[in-house]
Amino acid sequence: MVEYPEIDRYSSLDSVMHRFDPRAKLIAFLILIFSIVLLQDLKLAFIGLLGAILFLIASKLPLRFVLQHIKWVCFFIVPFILIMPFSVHGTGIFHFHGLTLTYEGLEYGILVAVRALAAVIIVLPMIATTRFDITIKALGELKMPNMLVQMFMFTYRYIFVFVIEFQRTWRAMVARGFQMKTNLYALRTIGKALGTFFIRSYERGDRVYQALRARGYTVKPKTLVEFKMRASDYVWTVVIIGFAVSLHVVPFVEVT
Amino acid sequence: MREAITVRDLSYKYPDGTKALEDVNMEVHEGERIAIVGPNGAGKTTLMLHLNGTFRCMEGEVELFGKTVSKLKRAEIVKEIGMVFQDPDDQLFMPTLFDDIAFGPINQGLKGDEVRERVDKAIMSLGLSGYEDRAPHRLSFGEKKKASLAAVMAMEPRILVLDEPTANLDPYSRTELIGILNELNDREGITMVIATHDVNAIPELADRIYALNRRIIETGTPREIFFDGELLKQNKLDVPDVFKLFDVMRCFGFNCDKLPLSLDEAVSGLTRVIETAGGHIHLHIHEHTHDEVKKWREKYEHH
Amino acid sequence: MREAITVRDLSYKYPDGTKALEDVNMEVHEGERIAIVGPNGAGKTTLMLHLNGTFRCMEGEVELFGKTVSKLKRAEIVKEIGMVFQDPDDQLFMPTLFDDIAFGPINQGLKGDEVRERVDKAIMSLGLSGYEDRAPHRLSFGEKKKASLAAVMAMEPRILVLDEPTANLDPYSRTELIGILNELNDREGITMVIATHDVNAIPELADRIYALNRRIIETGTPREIFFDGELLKQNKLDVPDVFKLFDVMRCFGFNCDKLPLSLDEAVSGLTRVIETAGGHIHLHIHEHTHDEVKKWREKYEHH
Amino acid sequence: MVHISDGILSLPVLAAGWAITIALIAVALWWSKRRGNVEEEIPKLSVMTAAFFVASLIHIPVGPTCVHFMLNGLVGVILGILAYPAIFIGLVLQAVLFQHGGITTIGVNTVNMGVGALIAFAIFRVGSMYGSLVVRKELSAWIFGALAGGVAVFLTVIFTAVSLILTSREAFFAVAITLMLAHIPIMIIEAIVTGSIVVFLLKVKPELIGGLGDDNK
Ligand SMILES: Nc1ncnc2c1ncn2[C@@H]1O[C@H](COP(=O)(O)OP(=O)(O)OP(=O)(O)O)[C@@H](O)[C@H]1O
Ligand SMILES: Nc1ncnc2c1ncn2[C@@H]1O[C@H](COP(=O)(O)OP(=O)(O)OP(=O)(O)O)[C@@H](O)[C@H]1O
Ligand SMILES: [Mg+2]
Ligand SMILES: [Mg+2]
Repeated sequence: MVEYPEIDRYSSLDSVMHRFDPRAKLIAFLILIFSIVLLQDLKLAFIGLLGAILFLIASKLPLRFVLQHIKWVCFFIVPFILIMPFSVHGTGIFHFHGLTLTYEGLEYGILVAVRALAAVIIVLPMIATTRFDITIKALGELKMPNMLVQMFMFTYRYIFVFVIEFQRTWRAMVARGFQMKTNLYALRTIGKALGTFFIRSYERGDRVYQALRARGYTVKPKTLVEFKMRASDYVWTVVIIGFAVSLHVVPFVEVT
Repeated sequence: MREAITVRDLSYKYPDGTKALEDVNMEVHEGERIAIVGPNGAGKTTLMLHLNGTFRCMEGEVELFGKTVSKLKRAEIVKEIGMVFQDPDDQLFMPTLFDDIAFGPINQGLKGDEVRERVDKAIMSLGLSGYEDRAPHRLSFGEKKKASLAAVMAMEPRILVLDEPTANLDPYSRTELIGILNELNDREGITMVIATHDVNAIPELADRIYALNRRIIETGTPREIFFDGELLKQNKLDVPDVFKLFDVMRCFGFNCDKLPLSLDEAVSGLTRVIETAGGHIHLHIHEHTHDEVKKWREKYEHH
Repeated sequence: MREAITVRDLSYKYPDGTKALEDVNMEVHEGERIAIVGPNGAGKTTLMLHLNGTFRCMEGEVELFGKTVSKLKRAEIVKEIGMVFQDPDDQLFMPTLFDDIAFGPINQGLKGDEVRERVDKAIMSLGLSGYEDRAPHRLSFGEKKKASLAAVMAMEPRILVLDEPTANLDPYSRTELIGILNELNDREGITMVIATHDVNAIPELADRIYALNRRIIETGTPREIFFDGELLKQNKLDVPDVFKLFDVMRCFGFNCDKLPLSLDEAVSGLTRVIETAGGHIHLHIHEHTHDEVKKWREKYEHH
Repeated sequence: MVHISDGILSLPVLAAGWAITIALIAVALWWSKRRGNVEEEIPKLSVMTAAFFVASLIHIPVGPTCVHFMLNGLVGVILGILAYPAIFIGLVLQAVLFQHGGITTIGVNTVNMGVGALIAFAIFRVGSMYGSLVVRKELSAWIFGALAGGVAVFLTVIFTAVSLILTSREAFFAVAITLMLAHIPIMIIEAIVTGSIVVFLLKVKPELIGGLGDDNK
């Protein structure tokens, strides 16, 4: 019914990406993602995608895991690729019941798809190679406001509690003969079950707050972390950011 | 006697790779009361979720009254087997108790009057009248526990599966619940499968025990299981206090053929032993008493 | 002896009008182990939430080591009193065990190395080494329970308040937990207040009992409370099985000055009685035995 | 579907999304700091955010495909202004944990869903205040709950379409129209579900409705 987030399932493997300092990793790859999504040239986008794949390979994440995590984007991109070639004006390649498939449309569609794919691929070496709680701490080290960091921590933790809780409720409903169909009865039942679920979550929120207070909670303190940049971290940071920048600068230099 | 439940070579692995069950085999006769015992994480809950078809069998199979669960329709399974989960909050999901108890019968396709009849009957037999319009989250824990039982009973299943029914209850509510369950078994012949850590309740609640620790370790009557010191120790199981006490009294020369499992049994056992000995017995410290007590202590000690 | 906790005339009403506490008075000495018993909904959890200042006293007051809680700063309360909640999921709010245990010390303003030292110590004393980087949702229930205790211990409070620490644990983990708590009390002199339904654990866990049912019904040593048949019956309380059993043995002429509360006490009591009687005692059925047994049954029967 | 992924939107749209989102989060947090006790709200808000996150993972079969709940209307009705940071946290986690929606587009996606939530909150607030004068309280709650749920989805879809069209009218117009049509059933489902949840909450735990940390609850 609902699935578990398991993005850091393979964070205990060993690879250059796993050893990369989480703060530098976040910064460098974020810059790369922004750089790639802003590319306008199909050739450069392909080079970006190639780079992304190389970083992914360097992270040694299993293929099955990778495919599972990029399939959603692929679904999302399909309508764009199917519709855009017909809606963009330009040189027609193919006519079909009054619709014209254009070269420009096809090119734009592919550009969008390649950028999207490259970006989502980079997310994997960026996020899946570090335990997610450490990623959140890295965000804190990078000066994200402490309130938000704490909200990420607590939310992340309680997602698991609630997935398990909701799975149990769902099983109890099925065990009493409930079947999910798209009719009014089923929807209203889901509504009521969700209502109960939210009430319980709200009450849990109260109890969590009490428990936090009992341990002297104030919004201020941070978690205990020790990040240390090593020489190799600097090298990787320079390589990735250099690649990101050159995607935009090199073609410009060539032209002039 | 017919088999109500048959489990054959059942294995189960959670998606994250945790092996929860391995080669589980189990047979429950109609009208029997079965306790499943085992340490935290032994797979009790996982096994129960297979019995009512919530988890599809990946390896092995489960049969209810001779029919394979995976081939039955949801509606058919639900008619045979009702499940009461560990945490009552997980299964009271409707705004009022009435709605909640009516939920199952409505899903079974019953009509207004029949539903109402079923609900009334379940409410009566659990002593919940007057609570119909209460919201579940305003009930006490013991009441919630009873409500979740009522909700399942309203579906009139032939098998009842209960996950730790006595946990978190105060002693009074616990005694009451045990009484209700035994009455159901007695009066309506409902088959019961109960997972529990409450060893002191087992003698009153079960005819037979399955000791589970990922695989089935052993099965037998409570007496047989509780007698097997090695088994208990290796599987972190425990024994009712009364049983332990009478066991130690044997070191003092108390001659009991059958160690009692509950207080009632203890009293009648004591009476019988004294009566057969002519109204009068001795307890004494003999030369081996201290050694025997030491052995006894080792037998039940967990550390 | 100093008073660790003093509760004076405490009353509390929930916003929806439920009266949870009325005129509660309580005194806990330093180093004492107190059990709070009472049926579901008696107000145990509510009382505990007043002890550490989570709920402001509306009527009456709570003092910790002579200082009024409502006038203390949060940081000061936290140094005195640590609370372990009923559901470990409510209190493990960080993504890993290490972070969770470190959370309290960090809030106390400790620095890196001190924090790490505290965490290591807590992890060691609860036998959780190797679990530091685990996410709470991958722990078994018993492990979560120990983790939540470790998280509170790392703050080194002088008073420990525990809400149903043994519920849902398997017998082995339960014995282990009881051992850990007693060692803490022994070695570090930590004062303990424990709410529980687990009567069989009370003799091993508490020096004194408070019986609560919205108001304080009675206080006394476990022996005193368990002897008061009327009190038990009116407040739906229960007594350890061992105690009941030795009580019934008196009907058969067993002459025990002090009814035992735990198995250990039972064995040593039995030995002592037999030894003082010259190594040899009688049990017999006399003319009043059956009447006495009947009375005994009524005394403990809940229905 | 409405979480736009990376690689589609243009720089100005992305930048505008981030700017609006950062501003609105700052306003919401500042407002809650001024209004109440942040220390109390952070844990409660986080727990509720996790609950909504999990609820939005539920899929419902519609014809041959599945849809997910969005629930932004409900988030608005329950959390009030704090719905905005809650949705932000939820979307960041969806993007990094499940790759639903992109990284660069988090700003835009938060605007698309969050503004819908805020407007749903306003609709429900005002609506149920006057609505209960005309019809039964429960009916009024159902109508405005459903309206809030439906409108929130509607606005999210419209905003999403607008962000596409602002990027390139020519390229994305057809896609945007398809997107809107595809969401009509989802809008109806959300309206029904939100309506029943709101009625339920009002009956069982009324203090949950109308904005976390709000004084007048
Ligand atoms: N959703 C899950 N994903 C992965 N592992 C799981 C999941 N649920 C349970 N497990 C693991 O499967 C094993 C069996 O769990 P199960 O809940 O069946 O135990 P149990 O006997 O009911 O324990 P308890 O007495 O604590 O209720 C445990 O090791 C547990 O950690
Ligand atoms: N948030 C709340 N709002 C209203 N009433 C409440 C709330 N929490 C508890 N109560 C009521 O206050 C009374 C005391 O509750 P409390 O949780 O203190 O009982 P308890 O002794 O801990 O019970 P248990 O053994 O079941 O844990 C009960 O009648 C309960 O229904
Ligand atoms: Mg279980
Ligand atoms: Mg309690």
